[in-house]
Amino acid sequence: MAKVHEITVWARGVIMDKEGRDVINIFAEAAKMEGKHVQAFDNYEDLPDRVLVTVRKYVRLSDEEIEHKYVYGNDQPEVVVVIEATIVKGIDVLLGMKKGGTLIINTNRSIDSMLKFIPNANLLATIATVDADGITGVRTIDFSGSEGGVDTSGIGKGIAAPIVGAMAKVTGMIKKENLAKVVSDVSGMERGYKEVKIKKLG
Amino acid sequence: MAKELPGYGTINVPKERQVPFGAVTKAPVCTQQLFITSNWRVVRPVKDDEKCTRCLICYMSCPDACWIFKEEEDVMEWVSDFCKGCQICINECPSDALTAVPELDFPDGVVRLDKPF
Amino acid sequence: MQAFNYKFQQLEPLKSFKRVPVPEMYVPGHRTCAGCGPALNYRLVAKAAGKETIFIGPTGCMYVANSSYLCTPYAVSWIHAQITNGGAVASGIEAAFKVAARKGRNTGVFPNIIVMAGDGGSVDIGLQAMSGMMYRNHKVLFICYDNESYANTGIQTSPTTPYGAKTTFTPPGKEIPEGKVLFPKDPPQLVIGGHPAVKYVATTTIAHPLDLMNKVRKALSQPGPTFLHMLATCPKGWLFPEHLTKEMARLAVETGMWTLYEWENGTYKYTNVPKKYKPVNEYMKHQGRFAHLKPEHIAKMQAFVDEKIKNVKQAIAVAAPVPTARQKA
Amino acid sequence: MAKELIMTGCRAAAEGAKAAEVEVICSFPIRPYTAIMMELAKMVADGELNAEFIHGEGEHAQLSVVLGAAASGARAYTGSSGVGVTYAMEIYSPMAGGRYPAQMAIADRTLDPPGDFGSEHTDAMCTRDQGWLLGWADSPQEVYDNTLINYRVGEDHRVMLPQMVCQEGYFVSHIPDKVILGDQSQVKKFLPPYRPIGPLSTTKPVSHGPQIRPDQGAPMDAMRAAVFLDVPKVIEEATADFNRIFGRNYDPFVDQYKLADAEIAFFVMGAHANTCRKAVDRLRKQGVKAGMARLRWVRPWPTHQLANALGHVKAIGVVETSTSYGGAMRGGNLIHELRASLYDLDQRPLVTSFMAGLGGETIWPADFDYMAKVLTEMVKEKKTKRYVYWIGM
Repeated sequence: MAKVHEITVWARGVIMDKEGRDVINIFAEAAKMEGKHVQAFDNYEDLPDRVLVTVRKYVRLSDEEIEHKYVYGNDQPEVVVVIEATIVKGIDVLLGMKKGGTLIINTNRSIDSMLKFIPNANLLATIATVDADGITGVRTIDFSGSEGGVDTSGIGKGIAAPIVGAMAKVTGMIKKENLAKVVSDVSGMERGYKEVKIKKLG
Repeated sequence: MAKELPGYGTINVPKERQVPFGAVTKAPVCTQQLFITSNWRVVRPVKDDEKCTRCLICYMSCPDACWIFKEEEDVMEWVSDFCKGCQICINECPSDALTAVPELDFPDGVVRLDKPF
Repeated sequence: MQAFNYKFQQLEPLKSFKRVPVPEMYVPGHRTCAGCGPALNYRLVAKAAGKETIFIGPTGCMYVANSSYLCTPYAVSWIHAQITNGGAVASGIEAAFKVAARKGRNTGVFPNIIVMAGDGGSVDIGLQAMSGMMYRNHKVLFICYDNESYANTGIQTSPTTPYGAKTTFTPPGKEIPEGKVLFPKDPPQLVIGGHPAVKYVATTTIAHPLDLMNKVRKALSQPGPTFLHMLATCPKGWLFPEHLTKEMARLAVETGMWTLYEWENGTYKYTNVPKKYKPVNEYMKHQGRFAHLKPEHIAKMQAFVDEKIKNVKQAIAVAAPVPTARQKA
Repeated sequence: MAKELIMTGCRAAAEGAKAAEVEVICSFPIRPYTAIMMELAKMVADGELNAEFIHGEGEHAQLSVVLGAAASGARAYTGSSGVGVTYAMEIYSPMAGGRYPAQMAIADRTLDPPGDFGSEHTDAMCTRDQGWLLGWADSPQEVYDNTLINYRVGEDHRVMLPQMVCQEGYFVSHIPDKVILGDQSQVKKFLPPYRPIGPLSTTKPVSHGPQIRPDQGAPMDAMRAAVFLDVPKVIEEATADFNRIFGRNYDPFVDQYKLADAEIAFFVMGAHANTCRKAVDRLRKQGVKAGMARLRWVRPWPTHQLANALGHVKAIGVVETSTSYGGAMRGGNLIHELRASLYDLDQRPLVTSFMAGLGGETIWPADFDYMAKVLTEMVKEKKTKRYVYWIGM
């Protein structure tokens, strides 16, 4: 079996639920264009989401068909994306990660100040920050796409755009050009790609 | 009978997975300690005791009962473990005694959990 | 039925915040939204009712979000009911306590039996059970915490969802630009109109905590069924920032979207009637669920509210009530 | 003093409920069970029974009311028929899963469409997998007896499950027969007061039925299933006590009639057993070694007891009085479970089924003769030719 790359995205219920879902959908959509087998879905236990509760969204990428596609959680994420930075203070977002993983946080704070909140940062090979709120300042709040409904408000108009840009740069898993075909806010995505701050650890 | 028929075996639910009889549980007292929600918070309300008039509006406005009036000390006490950071109290405070401060400005004060709810 | 003197409770009105009972009967530690209106509602109701209380919780946010994973925030006894049958389960509980009292098995005070149902569990799928309970004269307080949608399932329209609101079952589109085209049911009028056993009905909101708690205490001091309709604003479903939860309830009253009244033995008593109502848009503009509406839709809403307010003006508007305790039997 | 009277099954059920001193009763009218509630209403009105008599606004409410009552420590009683039974469908699982041991009396009635007052087991059979105790009586006497036995079994702390005490509409519910009512001292000796576990109370506050996570669902199901491993023992104890105290002679699970040396056997449930016994007698006179097994409990299903009682028989005809459209045998429900119960025997009896007594139709003596003919042929040819025969069609 080909390796399955697991990416877990952490967001906050309702106020960033849509942005979190956009991130996984954009990323998976772009990876599909590159011939990957992909999956993007919400953690079912986190639904129904409540305002400010932490919610998880998942992406899986593989060169072959994904064997465990009906397992509804990423047990061993190799990339973790935190859309609301405070989450790292209250939850072990690296749970299940093997040594050498990647963490991307949406914040304008310094990488070192964030590391103080991550007691198990030794698992990380790379940590990166992107100030998505500073770049676009837009958060789409909409519940139409939650619980598997039809998302009526477009994809990647808000902070999801710079975040996926940063993800492309940091992980190298997908091409920026393909992202540009998916996101609404292309320039936001480009800025995320350009402005992401990366630090290699250990 | 010619031979013994199969039985039903036994069903042994491991202790840690057992569900209470009839899904009946004891009611909590004062707080539900199994459900700490401090990690929901992005900002926390910070109080200025000079401005606070002990009007109790914050106490009457919190869905999570996170403001307690300590009568002996004549002070409002904030309950860190359960405050979700909704900021209703800040919006309702008539004397501007409360300010929203990012949780990341504080080194601690959040109960760190393995898994979300 | 045999004449029997049940030890029904008499709860005195609360005069100020300082007199509010300190113990929390709806304790912190639950999975409701940050800034949840119904959670605040629940807390105030439980506080007002006190420890001699049993709650019946039909399915809805206040079941699922509150009682997640085998732990609950109810410091008093609580039982889950289906979304369909809050009134009926409560009837059975009340009957059981009556028999227990008659047979001398239970000699303490008669518990407050309160159904905390959402709008769906009250006046949609739960209407039959609620109406049956009231008709049969059970000593039960039925509370409809109205967040104007089926919120737990992801915000679908309910019979109390206002005209023009966007929900996942009433999405605005080219053909149906206003989203929801129907006007809502009026829960207290449903109760008042057809339930002679009910002698006390009132409306309130979470932005009026003393009013709310005193209406609860007054309702619980009645010997028969009572109904309270409470506006419990919902930041998730209505798409407004969570710190405005109480603000929205206040604005609802200031614009006439919601009216505060008591109905006691056939007499209406309106309170908190604004000298001059604000335009409904003052309320609607904060809420994403109305963001798609065009001026003509808002005008339609204004006309609906104006019509409603007319009734208020015809009735006597009086100063805020100090609820009277019922004479002890 | 025990007394012998002539009464219908409905009256017998009401007498059973009265003897059990039920405390909360919830009614809703639907024929034919309605008479049970009419009897109880009068008992309450006359002050013979100190109970709350609640007029439910439907069967769904009836079940909900008794759920709430049982959760609060009252012995509760309700009942229904036909589409009323299915209207209440939502509440069966919460009642069993919440371990509320209330009782529901059923006088069977055919499901719609169109309206048909006749008896058919399909109504209560629809609920058989919801976790209730479920069984049929064959006479008003057994209705009375089962009412008491079911409360005793259901309220046993090893069980704590709701019970469905079924009788056929009209055949049992409306045709009077001899019933010996127990003396209240006998009842007291047999049936202790209901002792709820963790009831709703203001002194010891509890939460009933909080939400669980998906990973807590499987243990919940397993624990509900595990209860049924203990139920048979409790039924045996209760039946033995009942027989001793009331002077009856019930087999706990399978009423066996001339089975010991039988070559062919009828497998029946409910009042048709009375006609069937006479048919067996007549067939015996004609030299046919016939016998009968009557099922007293559908839940728990007495797998081993049936294998023991029927293992030696050469051919069995299941008299089905319920439908399972499109089911494995394209007939009724009972044959599936009976065949499964016999599957592990070295020498399996041949088993077919007869769709009879549907929609309230009488099963005539001649129908049993026809069934016996089919079964005898099966024995002769040593094979089951058909899974199902629709009597008269």
